[in-house]
Amino acid sequence: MSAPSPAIDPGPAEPRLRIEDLDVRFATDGGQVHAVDGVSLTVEPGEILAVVGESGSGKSVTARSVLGLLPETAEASGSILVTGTDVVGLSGKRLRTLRGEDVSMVFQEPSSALNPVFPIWWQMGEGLRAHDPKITKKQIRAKAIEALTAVGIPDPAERIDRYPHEFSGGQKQRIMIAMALALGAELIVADEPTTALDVTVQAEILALLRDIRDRFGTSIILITHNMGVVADLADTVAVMRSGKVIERAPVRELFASPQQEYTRELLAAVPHLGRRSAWSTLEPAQQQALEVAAPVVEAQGLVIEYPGRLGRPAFRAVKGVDLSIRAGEVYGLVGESGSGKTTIGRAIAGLERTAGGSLRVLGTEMRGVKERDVKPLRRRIGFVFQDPATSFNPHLTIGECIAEPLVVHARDLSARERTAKVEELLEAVELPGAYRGRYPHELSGGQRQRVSLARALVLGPELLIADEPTSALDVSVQATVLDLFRRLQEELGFAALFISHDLAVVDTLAHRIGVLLRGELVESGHGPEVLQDPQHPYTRRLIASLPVPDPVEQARRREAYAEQFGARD
Amino acid sequence: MSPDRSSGPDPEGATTQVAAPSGEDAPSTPARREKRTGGGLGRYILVRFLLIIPTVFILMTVVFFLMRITGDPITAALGGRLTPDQLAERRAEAGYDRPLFIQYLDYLGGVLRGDFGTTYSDRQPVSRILLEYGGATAELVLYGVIVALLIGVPLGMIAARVRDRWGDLALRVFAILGYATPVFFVGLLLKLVFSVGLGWLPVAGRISTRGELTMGTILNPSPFYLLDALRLGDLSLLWDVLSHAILPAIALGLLTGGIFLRLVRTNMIGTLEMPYVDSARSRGVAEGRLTTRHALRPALIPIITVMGMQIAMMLGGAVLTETTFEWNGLGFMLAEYMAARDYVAVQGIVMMLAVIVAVSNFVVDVIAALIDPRVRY
Amino acid sequence: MFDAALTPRRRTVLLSLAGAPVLLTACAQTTGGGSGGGGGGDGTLTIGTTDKVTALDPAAAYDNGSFAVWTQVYGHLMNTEIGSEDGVPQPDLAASAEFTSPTVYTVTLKENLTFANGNELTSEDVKHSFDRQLAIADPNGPSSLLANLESVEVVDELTVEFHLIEGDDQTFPYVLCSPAGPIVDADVFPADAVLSDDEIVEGTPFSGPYSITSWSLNELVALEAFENYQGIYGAPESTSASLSYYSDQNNMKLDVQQGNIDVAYRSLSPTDIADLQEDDAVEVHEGPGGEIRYIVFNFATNPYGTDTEEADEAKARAVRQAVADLIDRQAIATSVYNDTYTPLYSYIPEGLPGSGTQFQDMYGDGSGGPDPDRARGRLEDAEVEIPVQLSLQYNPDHYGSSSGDEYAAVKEQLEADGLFEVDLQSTEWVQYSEDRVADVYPAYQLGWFPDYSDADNYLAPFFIKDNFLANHYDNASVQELIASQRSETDTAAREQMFVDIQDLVAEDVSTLPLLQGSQIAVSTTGVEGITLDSSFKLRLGSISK
Amino acid sequence: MTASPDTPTAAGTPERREPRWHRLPVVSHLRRSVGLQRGMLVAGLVLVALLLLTALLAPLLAPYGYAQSGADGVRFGTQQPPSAAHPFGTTVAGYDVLSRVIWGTRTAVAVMVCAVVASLFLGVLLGLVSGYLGGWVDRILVMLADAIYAFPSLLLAIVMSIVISGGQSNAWGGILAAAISITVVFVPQYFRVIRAEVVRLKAEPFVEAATVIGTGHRRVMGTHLLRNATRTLPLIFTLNCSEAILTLAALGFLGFGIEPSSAAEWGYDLNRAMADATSGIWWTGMFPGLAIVLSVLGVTLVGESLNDLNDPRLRTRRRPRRRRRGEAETPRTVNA
Repeated sequence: MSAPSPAIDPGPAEPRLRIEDLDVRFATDGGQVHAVDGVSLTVEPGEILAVVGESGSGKSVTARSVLGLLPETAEASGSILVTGTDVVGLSGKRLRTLRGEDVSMVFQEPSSALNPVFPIWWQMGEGLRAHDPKITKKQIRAKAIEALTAVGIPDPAERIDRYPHEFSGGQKQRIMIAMALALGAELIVADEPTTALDVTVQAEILALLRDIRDRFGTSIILITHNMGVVADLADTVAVMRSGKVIERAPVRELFASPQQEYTRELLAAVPHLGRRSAWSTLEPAQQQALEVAAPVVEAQGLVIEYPGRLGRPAFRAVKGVDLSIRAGEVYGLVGESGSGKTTIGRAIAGLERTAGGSLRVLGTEMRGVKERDVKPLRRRIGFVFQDPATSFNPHLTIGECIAEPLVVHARDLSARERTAKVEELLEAVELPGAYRGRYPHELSGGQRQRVSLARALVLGPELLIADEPTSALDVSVQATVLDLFRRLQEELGFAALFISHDLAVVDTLAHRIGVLLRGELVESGHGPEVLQDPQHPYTRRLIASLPVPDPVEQARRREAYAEQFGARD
Repeated sequence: MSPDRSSGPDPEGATTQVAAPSGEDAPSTPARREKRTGGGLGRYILVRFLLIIPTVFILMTVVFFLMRITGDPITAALGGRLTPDQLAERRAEAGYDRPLFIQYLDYLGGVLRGDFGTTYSDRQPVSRILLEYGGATAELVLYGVIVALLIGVPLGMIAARVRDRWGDLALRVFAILGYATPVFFVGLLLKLVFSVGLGWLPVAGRISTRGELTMGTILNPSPFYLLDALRLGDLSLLWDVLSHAILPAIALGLLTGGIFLRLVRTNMIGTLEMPYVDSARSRGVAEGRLTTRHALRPALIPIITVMGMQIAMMLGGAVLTETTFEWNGLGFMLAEYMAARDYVAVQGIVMMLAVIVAVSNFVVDVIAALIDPRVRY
Repeated sequence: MFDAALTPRRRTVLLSLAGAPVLLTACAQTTGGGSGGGGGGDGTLTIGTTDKVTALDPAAAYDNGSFAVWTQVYGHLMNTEIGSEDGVPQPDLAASAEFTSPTVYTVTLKENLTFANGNELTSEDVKHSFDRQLAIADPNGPSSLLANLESVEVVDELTVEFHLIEGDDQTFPYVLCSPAGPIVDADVFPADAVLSDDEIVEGTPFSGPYSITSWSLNELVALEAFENYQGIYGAPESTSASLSYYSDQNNMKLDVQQGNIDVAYRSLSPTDIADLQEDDAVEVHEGPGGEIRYIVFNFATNPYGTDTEEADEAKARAVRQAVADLIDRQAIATSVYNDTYTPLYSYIPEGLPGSGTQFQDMYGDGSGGPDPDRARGRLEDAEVEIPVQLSLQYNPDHYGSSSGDEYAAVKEQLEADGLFEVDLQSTEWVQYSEDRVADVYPAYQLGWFPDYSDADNYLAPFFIKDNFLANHYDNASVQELIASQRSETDTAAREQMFVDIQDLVAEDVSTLPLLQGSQIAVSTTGVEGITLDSSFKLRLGSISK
Repeated sequence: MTASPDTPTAAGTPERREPRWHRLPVVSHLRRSVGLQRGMLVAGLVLVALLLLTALLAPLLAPYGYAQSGADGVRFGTQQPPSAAHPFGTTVAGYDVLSRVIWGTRTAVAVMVCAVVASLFLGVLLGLVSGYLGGWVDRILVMLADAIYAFPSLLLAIVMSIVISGGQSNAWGGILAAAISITVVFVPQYFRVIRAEVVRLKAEPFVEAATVIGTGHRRVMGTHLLRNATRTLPLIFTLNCSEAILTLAALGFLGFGIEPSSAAEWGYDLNRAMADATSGIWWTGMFPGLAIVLSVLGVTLVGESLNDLNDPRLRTRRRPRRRRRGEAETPRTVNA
């Protein structure tokens, strides 16, 4: 965090928010879950409090209870004083009065948090009308324009009549913030406000939030799992785990000297841009060897299109990409959503048809290839999918899932041999062999991704394609999966295409990095080259936008960013 | 399944609703995104209408052969009194002894020339049948839909609001009873109570004989009695027409209303849990308004799609209602003509129904587009 | 005519013989009040029916519902008097009609006849009416009734000669009363094509007691009395009337109970009739019915039939006779039809000359009841293996829903004493019609409604060599008798021939007559003049209220 | 973390393992259900069980045969009001109403089973193949299904029943005709549902995972798609059952059903009872009508409950309310 809130004098007054002994329980099929367990927090005027924690730590539940937005299955006790009013047990009109005017919320998914079928001004007006039934349409529109101007939406007077889908994700999040502003909320609860956004947009939204606080003295509770975001924005940090606040400290203090073991682990698990570049960890001889290894994947002028509907032109997802992956090399492909990175991975695995250029995979030209010829290729390629929850057939056991490639490609294997092989792999991915009999839904996300890795590796592939394998995982889990990946790659020496939106993650794993922008490869090279000496402005911007989990360094980077790209937008 | 409950507790309705109001799709399939934007309305309409042709053609073919392998109209009419020779002679005269395929080509030729023929059994031009009975059915369906909407939408919203409480349970059981009770059974009960018992409402038909006579004086009568009654400005006639419509409308409306109720409830529950409702709630919007304004309109999009199909189905499907209440509509006449093996009439009606279904599909899309700003073709 | 289809749940057409308001004053009781929204409120006489009209052109249809309308709007040369005991045709539009030679039937028209459109009705129109029947010979039309007509010749403006193929055809006057006989306007009806309903209504070529003023398909036909009608029925009592068509007899019943219609005619279910009989607000009228129900035996495929493996004529006959012994008609009529049908003991139904009691006398206990011992004796004498396997078919959708009950009762009666094992099956109508003439059914249900009310119409179609039953019944003496009665001019002699024919056929049991339907009309109280006679037609002209 | 924030999952601790039979469709649903939802499911199950048991034990339960109009040589008499000998009275044909209602369950269940088995089989197969293969086969099948869908289903059922049975209406002929005509009507619907599900599943990563592995088409369809696409089947199954009962009744009501001497059928009985009802004879129609309503109600209740339980949005998660009565104050006192 930057200098401690310069604009507003904290003052001795009542804190904006005082949570005391908050306790929330949910009823689930598995019995009662104690989601929040005796949490106490305060937020002063103008303070940005970051609540960090991993899935299930209770941070979101805490945030939602501030607005009394808990589902009916939940039961809360304790007290949440918002400017002096206790929200717990509050209902009806008094709760509604409080919502919006005193405390407002910014949601994780801006697309689903805006009603798709009403124009923006109407949606903004609903909050205003709720608090002032006599407000006229004219007043609403004026207020909406004012608020949209404040959050930097261009042309607000014209665009308040637009519908949410006509705005980009970042703009939608700005609109959400504008809504909070229009109501004059003194406390904004931002629940993972940037998680769904690309990193460059994230930087803009973070800047906006900071600006809001500076200009209006708004207090913000920032719920996030991203330590970079915390380092960038927060004044104070509360670390939550299993429903409890285990540590609370000013941001610099926390990053500099975390008191709790868990906090330390959490911080350690966060990949730090440029700290541990995979290429740099290789010995020169290894680097040399990689440089001359034969390519397993070679793309030249690769074009991939999605057919258009009803005679519309095709959508060109990949526009002439050249890249090659050498044997034993990990190639990291980075890009924001819609850049075509996943498409390239799928094309290499034979899941998409190529429309132009050439793509040779393990010696086979994929352009116009017949399904028959792809099949032998498949036993030499492994694929790890992004979402471990959906990439397993829910009706097959873990053992059956892992054995599937064996069933298809190694028919002569006996059942016992297959079992042995499965256990061997489970062991390799550090899971107990007994997990073989379990069903995917009985495993945690990290465990499933390990199984996914095991399945990809069961046939000993020469090439592994990993499509955002850790983006659905918590940081600490991500770290262990990445470690596992790294270790297995070193041991087995397969070539890999590692696809991610997170430069920091890619850097810790990939020997070479390619940066994709709207279907074009704008930059490619060894990790340190790309990160330390980016050639393309987009790469530079990408790097600059990525917050690092260190408040001091991040403050410096932010200034540099502002210098290079302007304060905002 | 009985047509009156065409898509009864529609299995698809049930499943499509589940995924319906979700936001954008994952960006991994840009093609799907593409569909939402750009492109011309004219082209879209054209393609939609061109797609009707194969559907109609398939139906025509299927109906022709199905009808003809089950017998010809002459045997249907005179099988009980002519000698086999006389029958054969008459069949030959009508050309029914020719190979089926030749007859089919013959019929097809007529259709291509725009000649749908006249019905065999009562010599009515098919176009006229469509107008007359189509009008009657349309009127019945209109009433039915009004009742169904009056039942389904508000009660569905209430059920969604009080979900999982006793009120919800009562409403749901009511909805299930609505489509679990065969329309002829409901009709019987309604008639027993309101016509026989209380004597308030007429038993059957669209209008009394006297009303019919008055109606006969109107120039250029429309197929819609209500319209004609209004044109005449005769209040007793209007009541005459309306009183005849009440029981059929209730019988049909209860059935469809039950389906609508369930549909509205499911979708409302879905949208009430959407983040944007929470988002509006977090800005202090009252619960009632959340239901009636914020959640209703997005929920309506899938509802309208299913309802539209439902209504299209009702047009041809209200056989049981029409039979129970002597309401001479398309479905009822279709059953009649089918029994008479009058395939000319059957073809014509079925073709019209296919077109209606296709057109209503299209209309539904347009309405959905008007409500949903995301869909713009 | 027609095969007595009840079509119980078949559609509604609204055909109403109703008048313009001007005529209402002429009407007797115009008590408009009471039935709110009802049709019977004002002077218009409203008749409900479940029959169906298929065409207004007499050349184009051959069914009950259509003929019921023609009866009101077209005159015939000959017709049956209202209330006639014997159903013998009397001159209608004709002034006189007689055989002037064995093959020439000469008809003289009344003078100054016109159609409702003002056109004169002359012998040319008469010739035109019959010529076009023969020329059009519509597959759905009644032209087959004119099989014996060779040509029609106009003698002068009022006289026509019908040249017949076979001489002294005693059925010909009856044919003139039949659906083939309506007289239509030569200026309106084309000679070689069927005219559409709308064009007919527009042309008002009506020669009967009523004229159609408006006809909207299946909904309303408004009629008014035709002033210049000079036919046998006389001027209508009600100057306006309407026919209301129902698909569901139950709705018709409720409407007549509530006074929404004045008369319900054809057809009400036995339950409805029983209920209505106890209702003081309505009156149930009964008359002899021409409609009969019978079982047809296929001589080729019935047990021991000519096409079976153990073909044996004597055994086959014994089996048929045993069936006749076992049937208890009265029980069926009472339990299934609430006595709206009566037992039929001969081929010619009661009310027509020649009607007898052959099946009462020759079979069973001699008084109409069953006699299992007699049946057993017959079977044993013929050395027929007991129990006899009999496959019996009926149709559930053409003769009313009680058919199922009727045949369940037949089955039960046949099986009661272990003499028969009946395999009872039912088949949908069109398939049934095709199967029954294709020797598929050894024994099957059928019904009949006469084309005209002459006894011949109950014999010839059934028992000549190539009869419409196609049951391979071939009895030379029967065929001879049928041929000769047609030309027998002496009424008494002809009646004796009817008896002889029936005696012979009853011995063979080609078909087994079961029941005779009564004509039943239900009216609200105050409706007068409903006449149900052996013409089997309901004439609206005689009804008033 | 990106997991849905408001539902804390116990994903990390998969310690409790359920016995296998708990995973069976209805059983697992029953175990998951709570409150009124469970009440609905249980009520539905009871009604369905009643229907099935009655059908199974009809010979024991029914006092007389379905086409028996007299016992020991004495006729029951027609349209007799309910009495000790005939608790539900007798029909216009002199049959015992109670017996016909009981025997009617057999016909209903037989049609239900035949129709459901046949349409499941065909619809699932076609939907699976069409959805998976896509292309022209798919397009033609979809068009065909749409065309049939546009045809009023009851009328289609009527035509089919004529075509199939050749117009005959004996017991098994009638049952099969009804069942097959219902099948023809339902196959397009099953087809659409399964196809939609397959098309959805085809894009699921686990199917792609199988493709990437190189799994053959047949194995993908059989192992990966079929088992997951059938997720909605219990629901469709029950809907199909209720529609089968209703269609059978409608066919019977319109006179295209099974004749009374062949089997007992409620729709036919209702048809015959229409005249009775307006003549004050209420018992001949009321009981078959109620039998239809209760059967459909039972099956539909089960179907609706299964649907609710399968759909996370519709499931009741109301247990705390119930708990609260017992231990409501516990958490609060802890805090106090």
